[in-house]
Amino acid sequence: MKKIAFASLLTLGLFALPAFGLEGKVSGQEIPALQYALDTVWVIFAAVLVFFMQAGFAMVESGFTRAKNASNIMMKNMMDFVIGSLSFYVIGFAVMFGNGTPFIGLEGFLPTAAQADSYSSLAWTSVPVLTAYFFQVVFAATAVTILSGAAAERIKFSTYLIISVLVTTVIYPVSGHWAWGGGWLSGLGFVDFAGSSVVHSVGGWASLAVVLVLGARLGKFNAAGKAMAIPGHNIPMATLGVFILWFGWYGFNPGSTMAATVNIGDIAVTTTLAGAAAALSAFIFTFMLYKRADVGMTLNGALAGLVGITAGCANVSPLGAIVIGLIVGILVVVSVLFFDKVKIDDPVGAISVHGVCGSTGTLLVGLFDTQKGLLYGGGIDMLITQAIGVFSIALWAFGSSIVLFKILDMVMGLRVTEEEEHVGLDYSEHGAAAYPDFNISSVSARN
Amino acid sequence: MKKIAFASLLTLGLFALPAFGLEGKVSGQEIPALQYALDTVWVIFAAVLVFFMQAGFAMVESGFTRAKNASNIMMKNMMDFVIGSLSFYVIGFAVMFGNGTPFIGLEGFLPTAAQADSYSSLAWTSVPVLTAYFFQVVFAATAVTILSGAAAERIKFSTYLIISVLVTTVIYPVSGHWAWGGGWLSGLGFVDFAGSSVVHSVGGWASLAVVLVLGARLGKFNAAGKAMAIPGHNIPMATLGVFILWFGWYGFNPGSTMAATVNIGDIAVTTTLAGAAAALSAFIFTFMLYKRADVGMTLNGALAGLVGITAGCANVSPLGAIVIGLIVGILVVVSVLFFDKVKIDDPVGAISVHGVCGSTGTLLVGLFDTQKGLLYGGGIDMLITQAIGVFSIALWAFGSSIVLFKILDMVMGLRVTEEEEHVGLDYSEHGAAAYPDFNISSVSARN
Amino acid sequence: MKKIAFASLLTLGLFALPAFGLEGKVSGQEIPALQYALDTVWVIFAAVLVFFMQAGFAMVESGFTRAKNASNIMMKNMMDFVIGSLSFYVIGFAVMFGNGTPFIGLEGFLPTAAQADSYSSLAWTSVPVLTAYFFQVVFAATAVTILSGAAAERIKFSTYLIISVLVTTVIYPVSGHWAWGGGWLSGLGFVDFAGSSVVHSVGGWASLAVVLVLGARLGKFNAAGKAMAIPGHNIPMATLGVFILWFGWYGFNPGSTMAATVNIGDIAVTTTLAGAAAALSAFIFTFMLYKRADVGMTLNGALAGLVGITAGCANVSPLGAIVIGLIVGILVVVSVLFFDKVKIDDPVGAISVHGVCGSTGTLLVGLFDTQKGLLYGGGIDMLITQAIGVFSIALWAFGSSIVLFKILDMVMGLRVTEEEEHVGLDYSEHGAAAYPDFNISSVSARN
Amino acid sequence: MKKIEAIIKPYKLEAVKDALEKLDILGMTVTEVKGFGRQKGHSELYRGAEYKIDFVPKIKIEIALVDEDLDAAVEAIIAAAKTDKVGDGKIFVYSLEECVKIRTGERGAAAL
Amino acid sequence: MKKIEAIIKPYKLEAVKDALEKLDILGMTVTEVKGFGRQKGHSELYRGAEYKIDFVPKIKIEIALVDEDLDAAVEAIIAAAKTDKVGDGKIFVYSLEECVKIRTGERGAAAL
Amino acid sequence: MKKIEAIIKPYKLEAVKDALEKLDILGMTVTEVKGFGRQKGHSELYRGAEYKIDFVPKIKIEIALVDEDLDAAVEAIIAAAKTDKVGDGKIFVYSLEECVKIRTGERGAAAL
Ligand SMILES: Nc1ncnc2c1ncn2[C@@H]1O[C@H](COP(=O)(O)OP(=O)(O)O)[C@@H](O)[C@H]1O
Ligand SMILES: Nc1ncnc2c1ncn2[C@@H]1O[C@H](COP(=O)(O)OP(=O)(O)O)[C@@H](O)[C@H]1O
Ligand SMILES: Nc1ncnc2c1ncn2[C@@H]1O[C@H](COP(=O)(O)OP(=O)(O)O)[C@@H](O)[C@H]1O
Repeated sequence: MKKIAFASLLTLGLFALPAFGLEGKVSGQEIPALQYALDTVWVIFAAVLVFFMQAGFAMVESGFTRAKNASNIMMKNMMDFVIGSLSFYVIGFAVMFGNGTPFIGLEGFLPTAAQADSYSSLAWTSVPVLTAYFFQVVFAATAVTILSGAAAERIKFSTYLIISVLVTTVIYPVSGHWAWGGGWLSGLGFVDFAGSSVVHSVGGWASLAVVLVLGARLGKFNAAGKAMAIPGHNIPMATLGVFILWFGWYGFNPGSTMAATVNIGDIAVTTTLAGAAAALSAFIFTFMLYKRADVGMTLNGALAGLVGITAGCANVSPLGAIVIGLIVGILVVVSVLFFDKVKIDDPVGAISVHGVCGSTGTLLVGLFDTQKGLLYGGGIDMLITQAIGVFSIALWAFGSSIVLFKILDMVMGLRVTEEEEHVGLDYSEHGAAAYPDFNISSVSARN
Repeated sequence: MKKIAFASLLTLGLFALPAFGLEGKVSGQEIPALQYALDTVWVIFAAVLVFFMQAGFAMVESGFTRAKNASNIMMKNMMDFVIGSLSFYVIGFAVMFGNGTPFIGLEGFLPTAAQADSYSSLAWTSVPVLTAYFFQVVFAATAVTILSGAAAERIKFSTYLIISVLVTTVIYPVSGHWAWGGGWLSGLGFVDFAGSSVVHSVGGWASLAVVLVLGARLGKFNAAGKAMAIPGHNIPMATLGVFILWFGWYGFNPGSTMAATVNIGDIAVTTTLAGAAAALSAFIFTFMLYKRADVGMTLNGALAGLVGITAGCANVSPLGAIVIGLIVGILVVVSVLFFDKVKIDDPVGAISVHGVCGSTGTLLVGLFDTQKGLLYGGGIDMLITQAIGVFSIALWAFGSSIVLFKILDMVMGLRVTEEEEHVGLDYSEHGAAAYPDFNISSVSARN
Repeated sequence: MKKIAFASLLTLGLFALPAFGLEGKVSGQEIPALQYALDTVWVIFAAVLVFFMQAGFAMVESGFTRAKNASNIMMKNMMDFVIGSLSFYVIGFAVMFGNGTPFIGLEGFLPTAAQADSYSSLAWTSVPVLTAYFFQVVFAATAVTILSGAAAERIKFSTYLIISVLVTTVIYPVSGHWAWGGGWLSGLGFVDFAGSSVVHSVGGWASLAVVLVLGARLGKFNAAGKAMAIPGHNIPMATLGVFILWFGWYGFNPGSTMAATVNIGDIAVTTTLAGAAAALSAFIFTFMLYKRADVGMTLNGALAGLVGITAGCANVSPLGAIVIGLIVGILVVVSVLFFDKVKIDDPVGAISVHGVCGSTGTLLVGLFDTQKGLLYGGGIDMLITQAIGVFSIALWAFGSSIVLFKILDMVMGLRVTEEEEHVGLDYSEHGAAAYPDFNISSVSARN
Repeated sequence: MKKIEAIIKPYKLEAVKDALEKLDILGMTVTEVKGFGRQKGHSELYRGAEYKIDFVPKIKIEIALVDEDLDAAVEAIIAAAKTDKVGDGKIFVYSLEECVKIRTGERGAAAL
Repeated sequence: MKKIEAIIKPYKLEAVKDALEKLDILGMTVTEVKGFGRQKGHSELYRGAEYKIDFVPKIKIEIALVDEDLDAAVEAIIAAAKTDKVGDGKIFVYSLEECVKIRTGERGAAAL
Repeated sequence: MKKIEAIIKPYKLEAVKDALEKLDILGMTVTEVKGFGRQKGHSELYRGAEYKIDFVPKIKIEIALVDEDLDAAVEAIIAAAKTDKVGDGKIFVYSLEECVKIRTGERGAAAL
């Protein structure tokens, strides 16, 4: 525990000054140094919260699927961070933020403090290069971990690890470069403050690709093609996961200032209100449909609201946030029902929450931006820019994913065998049950 | 990720200065701006921790009740935050902190940055209006979520949602206005630094009201009127909940400075020591009574200590905190046994922990305040003021609650049917089991 | 909520100045005050994260052991913090950081703000005394809670409580004094930045002692002496625990600056990369051995990496961190298999993770320190110093523990009866099952 | 000797056990089972998809007893378990050829 | 009256239940059991230590029926549960002396 | 053919299974049950309130076998399951009318 202060070294100098009769003189360097220190503290706080979202995703995905696959999903969420943090360090960060073409970053692999000049797209933030990497890597991990839920209960573990590499080195960083890394989209004025599109929709549309290549779980659709419910094995765990994700979102959104700015509290508020409004509208909407307070849909609603506000959290008013939330809360329910209808099996609703609501939320900034949004008299321009961004990112994420995953499927196989799926991935991939002391039931009964 | 700095805009100005030959001159604005930024970062950090307490309450309450109601309780904790954050935004924040009479706030509904003047009771903190709302809304959510545990396993979900609205717009903010919003209690010098009374006892005494209107769970008292144990279904989950709550308390108490002040570490220490001392005294006391290390009582003890120190955390010494903890740790056990005796069925001990120990902790500040406390030679005055505050808040919380809940009971019904209670609220309210893959047992057996 | 600002009081003074025509004059005190405030905020943030590691340890240890002991382990982790925080307050902090001899601290019991002079070993950090205590107490709690896992499923609860007192007043603080409290090791230039040895290896080697005194769990070794698997009852819970620990490590390592310094982001990055690399190497190594993606070993790998980088997190490069991670990730697997082989029953791998990898990680700083490490041309000196530190700390921790625990065993008994072990500690020590609504199985079956 | 197998509603276990204790029948074995019968399961909802749950939780009580106790035991079970609602359950009676008490090796009625 | 006890693979329960419903057999009791037989368990791995799992999850279906229905029911179960792989299970038939419907007190075939 | 139903202490399952395997009895079905008998449950404590737990976890082993194997099997179970403490359990023997192997359709002793 040795202290290598940056602000304090300067203030020590300051303390020394009085001895030279210079009391009260400030060298003009202390304040920026302090501001940088504060920015760094803030960004690390935020990044650490976002890191914890890995646990949240793991809980939600595991809770919403069956007991026989519970360890497997936890392990996928652990390993995609493990692999993602390494491959984003070696390659992804440079592809996303490094100087290069408008389409891809080409320098700054294996970032170190000395390389600050390789990332001119990050010059606007005062935090050191590795702090920026730390904040960014947890976002990359979010993007990849979204796929884990969509592919749950049937994807081969080894192939999933390769997918983690692909998402964090190619799929996510390339469109990320367009919007945040100084690429062609940032030039257009595209607004995606904290990543409804750049992070969430990329994860969501890549999820659609993985689900299409994988196909539905055994038993998800009956002979008549009707969607069967495959209830999640631990709803309290899934709910805890949503609380953890919501908690982490206070790093995701306010932290995307990457500086201790005046508006971080405002962003926390838009984030809160949109999440709440969406949970509420999803709740009411399903209640009207089914006369039941559906837990799963309400939880998806909350996440949809948080995803939906992520793009505009710094640009919309609290009331705008509420309206955005109300919209995506209903949308996510419609979307989940739609994908069930068209026989696309997404066990946790990842495509709906992150893809559909991520893209929609980004679009809605074009309406609700208090400066340039259509509803605030800003005209249609911003909406068009948002649409361009949303569609190009979605196209890239889905297109590159489906090509890469198809190739993976041919080369090493994407899906476990029927037998393995039947037994459950905990045994077939990891050789151990998640809950060996409990009697796991194959017969549901209710009073 | 665009930066709208408040301190940094100024420091950029500063950087520009040298060009004009003014090196080293400080405009006199940077330091307050930095201080505000730091205060805001601190308050957001604290608020985010307090937000996470929602998850903690959900775990404790769910873990301490039966598997057949596990999803329902998680969902109540999710929805009371969802509803509470919206209704506190629209109404509650103004009622609590808005300018008005000594009894109620009357302006500042739908807070925005522009309305700072409507909340003169918050003028002492440097953080922006919405940051203040963010910090306060998580406190309001705490107050309401306390009821969820007391009412567990038998309250109608729809009615609970209405209760969430009532608590966050009327019950909590009115007495909150008295003490923290510039009302009559703040004038008296009543000390409740972080809300033992304002937050916890309000939740606790409203819990007593809801329990009285609801009645006991089926099977809680046998024919002879003796209290039967209804064991919680997941003690590790409840324990995790207590860890999460304790974690969150480091936002609750130190964060109530609403500024990065010199004493935040001291507050963290009094909080720690009181929680620990109370867990220890509850543990030893039940061990002496029963020769068993009762997990539930010890956990309640820890929470009682945290609740008990909340009022005085910034005003008592570390040793004072330990003594307060030791007292409330025993008190909470006595109180739980007392409510069982008088046939008031509080499944998780909410009335004892938050009501009894919240009120007691606030009173004890009158003894242990290092400036004005009786034991520190400050005379009896403070104790009297504390008593006035404690009783008026308790009276309001219990009185307004029992009236409102009685009306609700008559209008829409507060309790589920016997059949629904029997089946469990997960199925009857939400149509799905919490743990469908597990065999839930109706027969307890032990080697 | 009354504000006792330290920086702000000064800035209020500043605001007043213009009235006297002194606009822009800075008294030379505001900046250090702000820096202290920022340091304090940072340290509290970090300490709170480390506190949460208690929950992480509880989850990992409970998840990796059987359902019949689940409450007991949660309760041990709760109570060791409860007891540890009190006894470290009364005694341990003074023994570790108080002025005294090179071997032990002798002043500063019951720390208060007034006693700052008693801890000259902490003069380098600007944070107030009680803030320093708060940061340090969560480290002490980490050291003791490590034993809980090693001793799981067979240790007497009452004796464990005494052990918590011994670890936090004697075993941990004494060697802590040597390295961090101004003792003989700090003089040598021994580097253990955040405590691979001072915290983790002390916990690990004390764990070895407790396991040797306790003996193996019934059924762990068969008649032929072969190690039997005793599968953990809740692998998702254990994985959540690892996520929580990893999350907390961002307080443990970067927070050990005890100031908001320039390198906190760099430390977060070395921490991340080492944890990831070790999880990956443990994963690959076990996969090569068994053709299975072993969840438990991979989780141990992640923890091993985090433990291993703790000593050098501020002194090695990102690539150095990756290499350290890769090494300890393999080492932890070998070590777990080794202890099984030699019939030392450590249910969660505590000795391997914290003892073996903690000591090794500290040694490796002598190779990878970018200033003085052997591989960076710094010669052999640092490696020798590290070896001296590692071995003297391990010797003290193991030696003092085995003596004290042997005495405890003779005086009050360390182990429960066979009957109690059979029934499970939840019933025999606490009189209640962890999961009373679930059918706990005694027969494992798999499709 | 006979074996009674009674399928009852779970919350009736306590009452049935007490009724049998009154007859001095002090041994029984209980299994948690799932029943399919006239009392139908339910259609439920999960994330917008309906699913049918066909089974109902039941308790199976097995009692070995001497022939003389049979009728009284059956009557006692009926009296205690009856709610007059569908799903009250069934009592099945089998002939029991032999019974051995493991602890003592005793056989027949003495082993019960 | 007879009692059939069929031990089957868990995922065959649905098919067997449907087959029996087609025969108008509308009552049965299901228990989750663990089987030991020709279909062996597995060796598994936990933290580097191997452990043997000897048992296989099975479903036990119990059906009380009149003698006339016996053969059809047995055939139906065989047809529905058969996969031709080891572990398909067994059907056991016992004589059932008496049956009582708790709700009505009816006895014998009327109680089924 | 006979069916043996043995109620034993859970931790004796391994020993009983091994003992039966030695007799070349290679099929059995195991159920986790809860017993009520001379071995009483316990009074426990939860948050200061006492509660009585009447039942004790037991394992039920069912074995279908040919008449000749009966005595040896019973003896083997007794030997393996006996602890001389209350709660060791019971062995019940029933007549088994028919046995069918689902996989092959074989009946009788051949199906065991
Ligand atoms: N023929 C049968 N064979 C085995 N078990 C049966 C049979 N009929 C009913 N049962 C069991 O009895 C329970 C109650 O039967 P049900 O038809 O629902 O109601 P009731 O007993 O009132 O007619 C069922 O859930 C099932 O477990
Ligand atoms: N003799 C027996 N007594 C009781 N149950 C048996 C017996 N033999 C087999 N079983 C049950 O039938 C199941 C299937 O038997 P198994 O020998 O695995 O396959 P198969 O029926 O194809 O020969 C076993 O898991 C066990 O539950
Ligand atoms: N009459 C009975 N009918 C059915 N099961 C019985 C009967 N008597 C005992 N059992 C079962 O046998 C188990 C052991 O019996 P118990 O009376 O406790 O001990 P012991 O076998 O030593 O006399 C009980 O838990 C119960 O499951």
